[in-house]
Amino acid sequence: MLSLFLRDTRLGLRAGGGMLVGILFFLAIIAVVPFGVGPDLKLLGRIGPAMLWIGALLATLLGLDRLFQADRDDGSLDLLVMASERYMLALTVLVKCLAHWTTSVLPLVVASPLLGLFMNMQPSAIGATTLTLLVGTPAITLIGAVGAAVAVALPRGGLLVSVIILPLTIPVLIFGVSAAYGAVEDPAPFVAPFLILIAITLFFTVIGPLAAAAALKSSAD
Amino acid sequence: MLSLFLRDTRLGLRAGGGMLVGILFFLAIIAVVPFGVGPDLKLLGRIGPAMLWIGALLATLLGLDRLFQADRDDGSLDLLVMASERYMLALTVLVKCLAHWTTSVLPLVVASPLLGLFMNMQPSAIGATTLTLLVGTPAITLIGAVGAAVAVALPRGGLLVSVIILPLTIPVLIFGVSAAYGAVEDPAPFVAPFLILIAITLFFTVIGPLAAAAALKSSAD
Amino acid sequence: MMTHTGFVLASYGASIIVLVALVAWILIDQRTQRRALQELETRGVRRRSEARTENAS
Amino acid sequence: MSEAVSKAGRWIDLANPTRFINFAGIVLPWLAGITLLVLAAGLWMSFQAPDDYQQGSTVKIMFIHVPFAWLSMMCYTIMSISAIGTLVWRHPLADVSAKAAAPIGAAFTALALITGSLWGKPMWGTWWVWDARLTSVFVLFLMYLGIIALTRAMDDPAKSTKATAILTLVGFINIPIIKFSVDWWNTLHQPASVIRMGGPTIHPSLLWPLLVMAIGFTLLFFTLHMMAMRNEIWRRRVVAMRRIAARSAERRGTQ
Amino acid sequence: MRLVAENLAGGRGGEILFSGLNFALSGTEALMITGPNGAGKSTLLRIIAGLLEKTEGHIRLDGAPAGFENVDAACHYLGHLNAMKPVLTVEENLRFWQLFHGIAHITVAEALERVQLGDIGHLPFAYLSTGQKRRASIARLLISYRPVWLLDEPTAGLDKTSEEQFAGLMRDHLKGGGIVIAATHLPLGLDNPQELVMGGNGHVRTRRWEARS
Amino acid sequence: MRLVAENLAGGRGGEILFSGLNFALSGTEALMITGPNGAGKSTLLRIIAGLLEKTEGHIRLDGAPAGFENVDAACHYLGHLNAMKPVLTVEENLRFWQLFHGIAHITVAEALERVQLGDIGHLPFAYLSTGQKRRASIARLLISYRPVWLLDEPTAGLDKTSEEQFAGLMRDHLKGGGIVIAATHLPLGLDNPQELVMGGNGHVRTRRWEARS
Ligand code: HEM
Ligand SMILES: Nc1ncnc2c1ncn2[C@@H]1O[C@H](COP(=O)(O)OP(=O)(O)OP(=O)(O)O)[C@@H](O)[C@H]1O
Ligand SMILES: Nc1ncnc2c1ncn2[C@@H]1O[C@H](COP(=O)(O)OP(=O)(O)OP(=O)(O)O)[C@@H](O)[C@H]1O
Ligand SMILES: [Mg+2]
Ligand SMILES: [Mg+2]
Repeated sequence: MLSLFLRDTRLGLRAGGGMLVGILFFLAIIAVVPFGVGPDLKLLGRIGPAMLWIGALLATLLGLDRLFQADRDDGSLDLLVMASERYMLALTVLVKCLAHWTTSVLPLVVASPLLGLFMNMQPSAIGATTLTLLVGTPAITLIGAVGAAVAVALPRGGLLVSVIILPLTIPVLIFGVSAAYGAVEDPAPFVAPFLILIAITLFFTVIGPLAAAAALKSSAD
Repeated sequence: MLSLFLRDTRLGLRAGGGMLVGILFFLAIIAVVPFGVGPDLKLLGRIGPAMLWIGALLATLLGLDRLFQADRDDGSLDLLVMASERYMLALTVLVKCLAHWTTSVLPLVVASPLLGLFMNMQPSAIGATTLTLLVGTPAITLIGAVGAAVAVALPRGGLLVSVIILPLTIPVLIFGVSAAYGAVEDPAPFVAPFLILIAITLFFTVIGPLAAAAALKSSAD
Repeated sequence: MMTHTGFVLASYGASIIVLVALVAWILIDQRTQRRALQELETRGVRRRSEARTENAS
Repeated sequence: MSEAVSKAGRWIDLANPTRFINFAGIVLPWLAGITLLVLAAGLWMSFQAPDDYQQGSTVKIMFIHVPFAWLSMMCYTIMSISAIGTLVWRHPLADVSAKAAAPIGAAFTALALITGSLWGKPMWGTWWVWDARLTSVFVLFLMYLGIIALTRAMDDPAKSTKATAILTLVGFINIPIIKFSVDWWNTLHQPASVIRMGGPTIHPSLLWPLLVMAIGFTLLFFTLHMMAMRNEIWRRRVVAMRRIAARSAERRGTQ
Repeated sequence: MRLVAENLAGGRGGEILFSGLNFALSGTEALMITGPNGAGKSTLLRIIAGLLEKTEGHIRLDGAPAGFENVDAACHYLGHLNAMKPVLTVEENLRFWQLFHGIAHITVAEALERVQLGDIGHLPFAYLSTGQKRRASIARLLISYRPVWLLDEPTAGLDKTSEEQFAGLMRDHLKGGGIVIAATHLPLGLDNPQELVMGGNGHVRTRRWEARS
Repeated sequence: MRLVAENLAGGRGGEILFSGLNFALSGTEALMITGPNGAGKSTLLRIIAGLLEKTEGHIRLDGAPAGFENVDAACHYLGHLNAMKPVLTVEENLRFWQLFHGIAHITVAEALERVQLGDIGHLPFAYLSTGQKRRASIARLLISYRPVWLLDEPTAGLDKTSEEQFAGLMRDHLKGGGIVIAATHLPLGLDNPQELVMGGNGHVRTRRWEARS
């Protein structure tokens, strides 16, 4: 399994622009949101966490549709499915998700403190947002994997994957953002939504790969 | 050339599940924003144009990296390049970009007034944003096409060039958004950034296909 | 302030338009499928399960 | 496999597609007739109904808004039950039912949104707010469209069946959220006044037309659903027969 | 070890392509599936590999070596596609499959040697010629052990020499007690394989292979 | 019409694969390029098609029909890949190429008839079997006219009958004054083609084709 992880990260780094595009999204948000909010630095700081979360959500979607499609196009998917006796297919899916997350989402999480500075966020808000991103984005990848597996039978699932999964990612976004705010604003709690976020991620760590594996099994033809 | 345009739009529509999916995708993106920043209507109205532009950026980038890769993988690209005696290759590129724009970006432009309503934007802001999107997004597609062509040519070194090319989309974004705000807020000008936006689009309409064609020519192997 | 007839009419109008479109779409679809079936049957194409169901019923 | 068939044979016989089509052929004219009658009565009653002292004539919107809102949820519930039928019993009609219901549900949801917006402008002063009720209905609309897109995207229905069923079931969480959003979060929207514990709180002069309209639209839903299911069965037959035609033709070609 | 298929039926898109198929192969035996285009050869192979649902029937492996009780797990599948990533080098690709499949047999370098790609392992897979690509995929069969090989037109694109070498590899595998099932239009150079002729109209017939022109 | 190559040299990644290659084909003549895997057959075809830079030499078309003065524009190229979109139906794919290439020759339906895919045109390309896919690509050569056909292992995956039918199509094209250049490992069933044997070590030699075992 480690070999699969290594292969996929290597592919992600060598060929894909996933990492880059994620950061591009952050750049775009920083470049564009201040226009709307105006020179009001306080307001900017306030909506900062939400903006970072939205950017991360959108960036995660990019390239997710090719998660299995690429393997299907060159025939690897057949072999991965056939190996399900040795490794549960769900485990294979999980490892692939992990590789995708490491190459295209992790850089973005790492970059988020810097962006927080640009958005004039308080240090505590920056820390909280980074933490929630770290904990929450895997859930998005895992939900996306289900969409990608469903759409793999389509030659170019692109938009469809995003459309299917966006409504399902909304809870992650809600709890991620509210935890990030909870760390800054006094009445709002931090721990409760953060724990829920962890719970969501854990839930999808189990359910996502299982559902995706089922979809992949039935898609092979 | 019309045939190429028709084929590519058909591919875009059929594979993604149709125009419906395009519009649905933007609806979903826009629905995600209030969950992040909260239901504050005034704030939503203010960041509305910025969000629409970011959504447009995402929609344009989705699938753009496969613009030529898909044709290369199935061998069509060879035939397109060979036909450069009949049709200038740059023209072929332009037509492909147009098809991509029509299937994945035009639905957003068409739906943006509706989304504007959901975001509680003023009518003038809605009009201005739609207009700037209509004028500005083609430039993003064309810039992206250069990146896609380079990535096809240099499967391993492509990342580096994308790093240089993709950030070029940020100026488009900035001028687009500032023109959209210029139409609403008093001190900000509308005409100047709008003209710059048009100029950028025209510039890339000429340069983009030429550069992409050059990259494709040298990529064939 | 109490009369908002415009809104009432608009909502009834919109409902009628959408519902009529829905019904029309279903009817058109029905005609298309019926025609296609008839055309195939006149060409002598049969479903594989047809023989079975006919025997059973 | 064959034992399963013989055991479940009776069930499948009762609900096999051919039977269903025969059944629909008999029932549909009656159902459609009754639907028209009830809807006409409902319309007449709603125009007779008095204006509300708070909401003025806009209360007439209620007679369509509320049934549409209810039906949007009911239709999704039916699709979820069908999804269970697909996943557990692998019944072919269950898939047909879910696929046929989706566009109808989407239409009703769109109408609930439109009429709600048209009611919101005079009552709340805005077309749209992002409160829990409205947002969750909007998400329901997106789910419908997503399901439609998924079922249309694959030309081989067998491929999308399971995936669509799973997606439908996952999306079902949204239904209780819609229903109880007014109780869980404070929103602009009316709390439940008809279907609630302790009986309706709405004045009978408004309640009766509302109920008749609701029954009428429910009947309309079932009529359309049955027609759409029949269309879907026919469509699948046409596809299957086209394939067979193509295959036999090719065989003639190669030999 | 015996691979037994009983009353197998399979199809595509709801339509039956073949039915009532029976065959039994013991270790050291090979089966060649022949027939016109579109007869269902690839479909049959994918059904054996567990990649497609069978419409009817059973496939089982009797007396399989430990760890290979399940048919899927006992099979190497070489399809039309090579299952290699173009950006990775040949060696990287093969090493990945070796680690992933487990049960290492011979080393990657040795396997490359056997398919005459000894000095080409460091090139990205995209740089190989068609025949070289196919040979690299054949090397994948050698680096991890599996008793059953399922081959779909394995020699397409190979030159005469490589074809003979590949026949040698298959013979070695058979000698070691393995089973080979191959769908092909070309003679594969095996000694005395069973042949399964798929008619393209649901007819299937088994016979011994005789050298054809 | 004469296709002339003079002192042609070509390579990959800076390495010369062949040099000093000369041949001349007049209309009705065919050239078969043979040689081991990796010898440079595909490379040579791609150079003729203008898809790769040649290292040295010239290729020209003398006395070409009007509109085909440029070598690229006079060629149909059938590579390893089929250049068809899996989601579109066979007919949609072919109709696109006909419109795009221009100079329509026979209709799509007729072409499908000739490659025995007459009633399969409405299926998505992804649904075809390997050989059917190849035949659909062969139909692409027929629907638009080009005097020169460049074929890279055209019969890979075809069954015996289709192979013969394809030989017939090539003979028709030659009879009509066309030129065929094919890289192949299998005999193509042409009457008296020139043969170009690429050695795999830079050696190239031309001879008349003789039936091989
Ligand atoms: C786009 C906006 C709106 C949406 C999406 C919407 C949605 C819904 C839904 C889903 C229900 C069914 C609730 C249930 O069964 O518990 C409902 C019921 C109802 N809505 Fe709306 N609504 C909207 C706007 C409005 C407005 C503006 C009003 C009036 C001022 C209104 C008044 C009502 C009433 C009176 C009911 C019946 C409640 C009951 O008796 O249970 N709605 N709406
Ligand atoms: N993915 C698919 N979906 C639907 N039908 C398919 C699919 N793949 C193949 N078919 C159909 O199934 C039949 C058998 O295909 P298969 O690939 O098994 O043939 P084959 O015997 O391998 O032919 P070939 O010699 O050309 O490889 C063909 O008629 C084909 O049209
Ligand atoms: N894209 C590429 N980049 C770099 N080198 C390549 C590329 N494609 C092929 N080569 C190398 O060029 C040489 C010739 O390849 P070519 O594809 O022309 O061989 P071929 O004669 O067609 O062989 P085959 O019979 O296997 O098709 C090979 O050694 C191969 O490794
Ligand atoms: Mg095959
Ligand atoms: Mg070659």
